[in-house]
Amino acid sequence: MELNAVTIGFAVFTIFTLGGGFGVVTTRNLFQGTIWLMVSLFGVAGYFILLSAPFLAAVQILVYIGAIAILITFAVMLTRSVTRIKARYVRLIPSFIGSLVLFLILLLGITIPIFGGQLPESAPEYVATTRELGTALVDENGFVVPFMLASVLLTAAMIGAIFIARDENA
Amino acid sequence: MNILNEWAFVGLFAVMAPVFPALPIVIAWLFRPRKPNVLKSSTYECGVETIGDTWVQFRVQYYIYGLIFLVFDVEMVFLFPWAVAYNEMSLFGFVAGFLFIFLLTDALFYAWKKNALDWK
Amino acid sequence: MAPLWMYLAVAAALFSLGVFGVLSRRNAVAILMSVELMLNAVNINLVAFWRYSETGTDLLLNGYAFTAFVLIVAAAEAAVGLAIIITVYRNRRSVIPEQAVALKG
Amino acid sequence: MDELCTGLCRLMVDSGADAGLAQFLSLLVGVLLVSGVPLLTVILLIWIERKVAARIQDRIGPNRVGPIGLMQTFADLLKLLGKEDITPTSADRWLYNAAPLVSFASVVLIWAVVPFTPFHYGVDLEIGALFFVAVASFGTLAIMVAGWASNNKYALLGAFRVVSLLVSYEVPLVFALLVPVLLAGSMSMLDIVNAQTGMWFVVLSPLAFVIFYVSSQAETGRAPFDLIEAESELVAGFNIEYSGMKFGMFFAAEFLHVFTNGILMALLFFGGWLGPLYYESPLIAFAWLGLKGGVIYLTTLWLRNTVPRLRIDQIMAFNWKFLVPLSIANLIFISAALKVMQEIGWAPRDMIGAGFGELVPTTVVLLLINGAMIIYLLGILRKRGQEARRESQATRAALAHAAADQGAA
Repeated sequence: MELNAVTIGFAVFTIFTLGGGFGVVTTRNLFQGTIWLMVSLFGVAGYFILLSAPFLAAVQILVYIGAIAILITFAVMLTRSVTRIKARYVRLIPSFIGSLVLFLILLLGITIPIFGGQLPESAPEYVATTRELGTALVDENGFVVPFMLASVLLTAAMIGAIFIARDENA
Repeated sequence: MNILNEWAFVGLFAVMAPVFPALPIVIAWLFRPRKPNVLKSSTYECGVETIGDTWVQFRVQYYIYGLIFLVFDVEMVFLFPWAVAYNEMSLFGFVAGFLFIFLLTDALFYAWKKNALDWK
Repeated sequence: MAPLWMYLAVAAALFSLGVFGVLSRRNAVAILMSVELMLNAVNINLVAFWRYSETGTDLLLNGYAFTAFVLIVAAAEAAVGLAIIITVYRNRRSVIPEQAVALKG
Repeated sequence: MDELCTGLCRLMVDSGADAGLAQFLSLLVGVLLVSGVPLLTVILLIWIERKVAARIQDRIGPNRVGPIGLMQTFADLLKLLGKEDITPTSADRWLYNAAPLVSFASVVLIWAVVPFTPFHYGVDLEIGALFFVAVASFGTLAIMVAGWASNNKYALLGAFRVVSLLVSYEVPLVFALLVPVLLAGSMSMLDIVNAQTGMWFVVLSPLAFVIFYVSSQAETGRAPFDLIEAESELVAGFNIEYSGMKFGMFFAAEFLHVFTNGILMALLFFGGWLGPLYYESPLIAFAWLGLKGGVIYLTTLWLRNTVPRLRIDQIMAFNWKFLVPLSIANLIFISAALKVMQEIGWAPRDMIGAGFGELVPTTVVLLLINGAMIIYLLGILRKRGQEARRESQATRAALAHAAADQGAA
């Protein structure tokens, strides 16, 4: 593997993604955990760029770092005593073994492709653009039904969450 | 590979961008006086010693604003491609986008009627 | 360009980290964050498969669009999940899921 | 900077340098050139801002250091360099130090997609318009981190207020941003400017511009939305624990952000470098962009120094009950009218390359729609204002009455 911008980028984003993920599951302080989560998701956005999907990368940053990080922080502050819980984990050993086994199985599935042919080494030249996504979203033969359902889902989520979170006494 | 070249520029820009503000801070670190004392590096609040972690009386309203913002922000995932493809789409495509926005506006209207938008 | 299996390996590692967090963390907010990790691992896979798949006419956008939908679901899940955590905390002063047993049969 | 890079690249490869290294170095030169623009302007901006504020407040402003006080910023910089840098013992050191860097970097990074002339730009991303919104969200997170890492109640309270203000005003901002994207049919900044050859977007949708202007004023935390620095209530807001150069970085980021917004508005709504003779020379094009951005920037300073600060409940109500519905309605009306006109053939399918003549019917119809909306809105605002005035008069009368009663007793 030669050293070029893509491989350097891949290495950096891998450190971000996995390091951030490690931080999320180990940190005691939930605010720091949120920051670790954002580091991890930033790395994922980097992967999207390497995979020629810059629109998804921008949206990933907009949604996660711009909105979900803020929301999680607010929730952490609302449930403040959480930062003082002494025990971080329950069932530490079994879950560690379980997830390690899962990882090994997944890795085996990737490296020994018993479920199909060889994995492709190189990607095709052509990449879809954002405009094509937009056209497909509102196309009768495209994604117009999921597009509408997404709107319904978001509406339901917003109404539901407001209904749940609102303090009736205040 | 053209698209990745563009992003290599952005990547380098992103690496350099924090370096510019870091430079004066590092220079200042070399020159600045260092005379810390307990009083100086205590939390700058009201004079009485600070007790416990930082925590302030927190309103659920902050969360609700964040929540509505989140929903509208996620909506952009679809609205930006829709806007970009706008010139090429038929009337049907426009109506689909219109319904999409309209449903979300409904949710905003619900929040308004339930007084969830008021800062109490 | 890095070969496909590298992306899949990273996604597998991230997914396992998420599973570990969900199973072991005590705090509901931390569990929710771990779920976000898992969803993002899935997203890496979706985009990677989309990028490396042979571009047939029908499959051109499937992975791309599907990732966007997963993003939306993740956001909705975070919003509602956090709202539930806040409400449970308000009523029971606890964020440990094992203690929210009021609806248990 | 594309041509420059290829030129520089070839030069270095010809003189025997490694191809990869040459590419990296030319990329680095490009980055330094593009980022040099905001970094140099910010020094000037601080002086301009102080001078303008002074004039508005009937003062002279900095006038001692250098000719007409031009060197004042450097003097300030030297002063900040010599300041002791206090980190509270209870602060979270890593996050505390990272926050000012991220805050400043998030503003500088916007300039990566800002085109200066038709041929001189850092990079023309396909998702340019979305890029700067996404990058700006780092700034929001940085404020949150700064507030939390200081481990100070005022800082945290200030950060929460500011963040909820920022996220709230991002909704109308993005909806207003969708209008130029929709009209140009592209998110690339270059395409958006080129699509305005026939008609500036500010003429097609003045409302979108007004919404963008107001919400970007809020995004930068300037009056009347200056909850960030509500000195009288929050001591200084999220940056209370910061001192020396780190505090300076938050400040510089804010100054730069205001100017950046001016340039962005010039690009999105006022046709960027388009103007008489812009094609003659890149310098003229650059001058047009600077002039337009500068004028918009000066109006924001003017606004900042003349209006009072609003309460947080007023700010939030104004956003969620007025600006957000308005921006959604604006987007819907504009897109509906344009689509109908495209279907019957009155409007061009593609703004890029459409001449002034083709756009006359579009302009007339869209302007009429916007005008009708503005008149309707002014009616609503007038009614609200009257109600508020009546209410306050009633309270004042009641208070006077109570005082009179007390005096009698």
